[in-house]
Amino acid sequence: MRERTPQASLTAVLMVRPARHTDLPALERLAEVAIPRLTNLPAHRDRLEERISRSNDAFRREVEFPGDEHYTFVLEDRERQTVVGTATLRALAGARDAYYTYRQETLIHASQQLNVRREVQTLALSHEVSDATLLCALSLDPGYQGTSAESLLRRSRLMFIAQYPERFAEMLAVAFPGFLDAQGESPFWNSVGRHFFVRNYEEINHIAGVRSKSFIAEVMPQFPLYLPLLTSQARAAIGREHPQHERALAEMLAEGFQRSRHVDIFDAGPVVKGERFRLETLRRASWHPVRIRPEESLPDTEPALVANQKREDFRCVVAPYALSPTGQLMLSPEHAEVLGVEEGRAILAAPLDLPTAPDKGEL
Amino acid sequence: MRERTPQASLTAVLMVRPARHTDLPALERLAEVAIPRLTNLPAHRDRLEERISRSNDAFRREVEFPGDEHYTFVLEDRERQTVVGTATLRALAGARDAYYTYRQETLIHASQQLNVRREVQTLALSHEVSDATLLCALSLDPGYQGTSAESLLRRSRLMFIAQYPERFAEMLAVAFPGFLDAQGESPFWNSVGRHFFVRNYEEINHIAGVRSKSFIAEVMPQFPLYLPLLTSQARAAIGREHPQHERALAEMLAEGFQRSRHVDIFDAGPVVKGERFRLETLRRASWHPVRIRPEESLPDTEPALVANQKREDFRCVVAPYALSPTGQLMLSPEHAEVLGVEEGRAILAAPLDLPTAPDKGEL
Amino acid sequence: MRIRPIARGDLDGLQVLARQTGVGFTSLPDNREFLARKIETAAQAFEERTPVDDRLYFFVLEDEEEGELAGCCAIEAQVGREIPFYHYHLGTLAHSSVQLDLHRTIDTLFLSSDHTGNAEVASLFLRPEYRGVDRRHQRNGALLSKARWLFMAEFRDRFPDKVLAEMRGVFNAEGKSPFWQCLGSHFFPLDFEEADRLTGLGQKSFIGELMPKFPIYTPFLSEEARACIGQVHEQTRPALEMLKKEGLRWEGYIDIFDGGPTVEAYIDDVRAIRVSRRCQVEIVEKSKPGEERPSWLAATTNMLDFRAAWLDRGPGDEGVITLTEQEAKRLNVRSGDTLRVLET
Amino acid sequence: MRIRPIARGDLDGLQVLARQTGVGFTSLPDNREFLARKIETAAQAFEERTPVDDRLYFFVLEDEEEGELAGCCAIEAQVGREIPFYHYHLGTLAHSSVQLDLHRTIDTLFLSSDHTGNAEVASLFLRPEYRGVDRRHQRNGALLSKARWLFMAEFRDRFPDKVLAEMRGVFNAEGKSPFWQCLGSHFFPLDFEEADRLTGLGQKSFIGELMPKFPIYTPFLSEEARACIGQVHEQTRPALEMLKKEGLRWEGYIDIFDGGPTVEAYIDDVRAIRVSRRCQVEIVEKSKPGEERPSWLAATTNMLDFRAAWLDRGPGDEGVITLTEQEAKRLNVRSGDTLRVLET
Repeated sequence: MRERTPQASLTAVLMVRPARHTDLPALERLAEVAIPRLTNLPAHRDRLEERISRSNDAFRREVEFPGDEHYTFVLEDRERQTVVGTATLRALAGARDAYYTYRQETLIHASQQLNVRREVQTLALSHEVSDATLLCALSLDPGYQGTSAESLLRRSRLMFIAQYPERFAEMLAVAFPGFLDAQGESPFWNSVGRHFFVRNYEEINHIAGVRSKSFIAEVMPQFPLYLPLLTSQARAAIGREHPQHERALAEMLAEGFQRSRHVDIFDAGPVVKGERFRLETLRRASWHPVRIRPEESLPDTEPALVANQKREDFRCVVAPYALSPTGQLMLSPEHAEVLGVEEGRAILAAPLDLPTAPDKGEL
Repeated sequence: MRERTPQASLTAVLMVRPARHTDLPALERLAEVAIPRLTNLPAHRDRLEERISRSNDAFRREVEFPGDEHYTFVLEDRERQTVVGTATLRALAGARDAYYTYRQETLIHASQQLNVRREVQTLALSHEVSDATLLCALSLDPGYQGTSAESLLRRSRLMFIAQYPERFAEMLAVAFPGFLDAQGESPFWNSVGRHFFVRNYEEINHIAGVRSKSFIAEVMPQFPLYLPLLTSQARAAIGREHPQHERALAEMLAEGFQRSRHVDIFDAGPVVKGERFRLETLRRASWHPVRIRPEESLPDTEPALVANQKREDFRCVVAPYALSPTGQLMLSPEHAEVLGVEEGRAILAAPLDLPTAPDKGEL
Repeated sequence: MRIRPIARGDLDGLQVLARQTGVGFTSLPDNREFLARKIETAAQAFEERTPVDDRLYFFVLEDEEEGELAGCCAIEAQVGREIPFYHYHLGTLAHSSVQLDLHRTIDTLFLSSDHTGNAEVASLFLRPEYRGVDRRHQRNGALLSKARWLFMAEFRDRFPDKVLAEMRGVFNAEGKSPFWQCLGSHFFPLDFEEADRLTGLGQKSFIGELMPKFPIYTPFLSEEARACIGQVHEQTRPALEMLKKEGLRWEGYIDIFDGGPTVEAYIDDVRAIRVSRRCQVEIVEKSKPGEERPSWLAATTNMLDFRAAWLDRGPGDEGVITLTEQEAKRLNVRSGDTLRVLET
Repeated sequence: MRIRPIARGDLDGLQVLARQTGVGFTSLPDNREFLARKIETAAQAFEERTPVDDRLYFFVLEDEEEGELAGCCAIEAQVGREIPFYHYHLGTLAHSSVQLDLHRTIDTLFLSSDHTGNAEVASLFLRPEYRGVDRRHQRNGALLSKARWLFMAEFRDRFPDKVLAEMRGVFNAEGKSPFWQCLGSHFFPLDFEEADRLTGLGQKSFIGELMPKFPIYTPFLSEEARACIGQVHEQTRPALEMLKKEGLRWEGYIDIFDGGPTVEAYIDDVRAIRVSRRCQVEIVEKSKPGEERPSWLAATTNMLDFRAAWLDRGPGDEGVITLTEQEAKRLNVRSGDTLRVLET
């Protein structure tokens, strides 16, 4: 299981907030350290600058239903005064351009003559995931990986969704980077996309990041692909996450996401989906009035994700889930300051620990 | 709204129970009066006899997960000592043969050159609904249509599912007969299937009923059909129920079913789907100990579906939802007798009236 | 040696052939009942008692001296009328994107029944005893192959616009079809031989039932399988060459199972049909010696009594061909009869 | 009247042609810059300065007496190399079920780029002034059409195996294409004329982007639209007949927009290419009078200096053709030069 450094996590050192223009250098660095490189977080200054502007606009805009808003968050280490992580919420995965995936399908070939029935697997281009809210573009400094900082960064987005449900779809989706071999090659791309695009995975991923993935999808061949004709390496990569993202996937499954029939069109990485009402963070998040107490007087409790009730000044931290008998959440003065809340204001809290759920397979 | 004859409905005259071999003549008659004729209830003695045997076997068999069981129920008018309705539950729509539907899909045709993006609708053969439990083959004597007898017959199946959840899928589906014109012709079949099979709707429906629908589906052309190329009459029929089934569809939507992307391959009738936990009958059904009281002493209350806790001797009736202060359900001696329950035994009850829900469109 | 329609008395002789054909010649199983049915079908075709679309004209090569059958060949008047007829068509799809500076084509196999209604030349078999070096001068193989063109030329109105011939595909050193291994084996729950056997018997509804129906992008096939597309078995090369000389061409259609080519032509374009002509028979006691290796093919013009054989000379300028008594007997013609001849 | 390669000085003349072509002749828009580029491309092709695959050989029909251009025609060496080339292929799918006693075929339109790499004869236009009854004896239309075969015969190695020609499809009394109305209009957000215009300009990536990519079962098309499949516009019938006589055939490929047929042939099978032959020029002061209506086509054998014109006589048995001074001047040949001739 996950290692955790409770000292770090329960103090008010780490905080998630909306990205700002001054975060640009940090985002560039994070785009570069992502393993593997993320299509939706290209290490390209102009694109990142656009991303921040677009995010500012999303946080600022009055929104009644999900549209083409992209909300980009950063994780700030206040002690080191550095941004050490970022993650994005796309209100609708395919608001402007369709969001394409390969959908795993089963055809039945039945022969009356031979009295047999065979199932034949195919991959068909699909844009069904377009209608979901997408959690994407997460990159975290290696030093923080595997700590509660990672959960904070990943799930603070759910805390935001919990507060602004009208801004997001009922269905949430996360696309995990797909399996790459030791040489950083995608066996799936090498057996599929490469035939059509004569470019290696890195190149196409770069083009997709800087331009758009959907316009590539739109020139992809339109007939379903027969799985038995792919290389065994490619077949094995379908729905398989990048080794570096195993833990992240496990956390999202524990959260209540389920594997879907959809995989990434480039590397066949898994797309997990979850209806909001099925997700632990959203189910278990509840509002509490704040009570500020000296840190040393707080009881020793389980940690929680705690978020303030603000949009442009959204903050989310990990703090002890210290409830008073009357249901107030007791925060240290430092946590209260970071969250920008005063005594008596409502804050949203959800347990940091998730029940361990088995990987239930396909949705 | 529905007319109801409370005298009839709240007395113990009408009862749903498993079909028996002696019901064969009644089933034949019901198959013949169904409007329109139902593919899955062919007026064919041998098929109906098989159906009863199969159902007996399903009720009798010990089952741990849904398989190829078909449970056939009948509605008996005890006063007239006649079977006046029937309905079936297929534990898995596609257990033996795949259950095919046309799935409505949207393709995106985007042109960079012209800077346009068009959505193109298609219908693609699908067997996804195979995994759902299917509520089907409902036929009711015209004299009882529109009374609570209809709700009793239709929803007693949900009461059965509530008791034996392990025998059924999480997802339930109902396929409603599709739109036919005044001449009894299916505009959808005439524009689609007829091109391929050179048979009219009635003929193919008969063949499908007596043989199997899936083997016809398996020889249907495999490429998706472009909606713009169908006649406007055929397009208008997609997802449209037969006029005689409007009320039934409305009831199932109120129950919590939702329209899906799937339609029937012959007549494009709508397939509605609902996860069990979303359905009113299942959500609101609860167990109560029985208390037998003289009919005249029962309070005047809302009607309920009441089912006993038996499998082969399953019974479901409409009775007053008369709860004692301690949560016992008060039944008249006659109701208790029909249900075959004694004082103190548990019975399952759910309100007969459903909240009126708007047609929310596609799932 | 002469070609004639198979006759109802040929059952024993046909069974001898069927026993010798062996693997890969699936239309002639060693099954007496099946063969008897085949003979009856063919006999009725030559008697013109069956509809013109349904006919199978089945010929035998007869060693009239030994009184035995040396080989066979057939023409199916119209394929795909009774039983679906499938090919893969090797087509090309453009794959281009201005923005990606991409401009290519992708080869794609499309399931097709485009040849429904074409004529087919098929079932050519020559017993090994009749094809050795010492038999080369008899040109028996060419006789079997080409006699069909004379038949089609003479009875042109019984045939459609196009004719095709299916050629056996490539097999590797282990006797396996790489094309089948890469494609068909994933979809058919039987081995190649069994699939081929059923097809030969005309029991092929399983193909339509189990074939992948969406197009196959050839880059997904193994290199070895791609190399089989439209290529023939080594032993089939001479037969292919003979057909190509007549003008049959590969237009991208291949066998579903082994990827072998189907060659085709408009019947009126087939060289032998185009250049064959009629002439009058004159029987002489002794004709002047012709070439050693016969280069003229002659056939009668009566369907029931169709005969074809090699001659070592052609007609003179006046359109008269002289035959010896023996030759006339072989062809069953008399002076004044008409023959259709072809210089090869 | 003679055919020659377009030259850099022809811009004004070409623009006159472009102005007259009108609707439906989209490859020659009245756009001076476009035309200048076209001339330059063609000039470089004839100079053999561009790769053999990329060449557009663009010819003009010159009234050398009036000094003006009367028409034009072109050969594209290989289509689909720079810009994707799409057709629908009318294929057949078997649809059968033993149990349902069903045995039929369904016609289906498959999107295809099968002709990628073929040569195309195109862009034939003759000014109205040159095609009236009083001009019939000049056979200008036939000259434009057939001169290309002589060019291809002479420079055979610059061309691939096959050649095609796209024929305009059927339009109804209102000038609308029923095929487009039934199919294309649902997928393209522009009208037929605009779609056709963009295609003519080579700006056709929108076709691949917006076309229905799954096959179209033709029974879903209206009867009127189905009736257009592979049929030509009334005015195109003579052109189609001329190509058919040369052996071009419709093999099931149709235009995406109007359903008109694409006819095609193996270049070596084209009658004019097969039967054309070379002969020697002998210039005489006065040749003996030939037929009134010229039936011999003659062309020079030098690419840059290619000329083609009608002659009223053919070569003699010795393979020598006599030309008058005027004829020799028209063809720009001297005694002893070689001409390729074709009897039509």
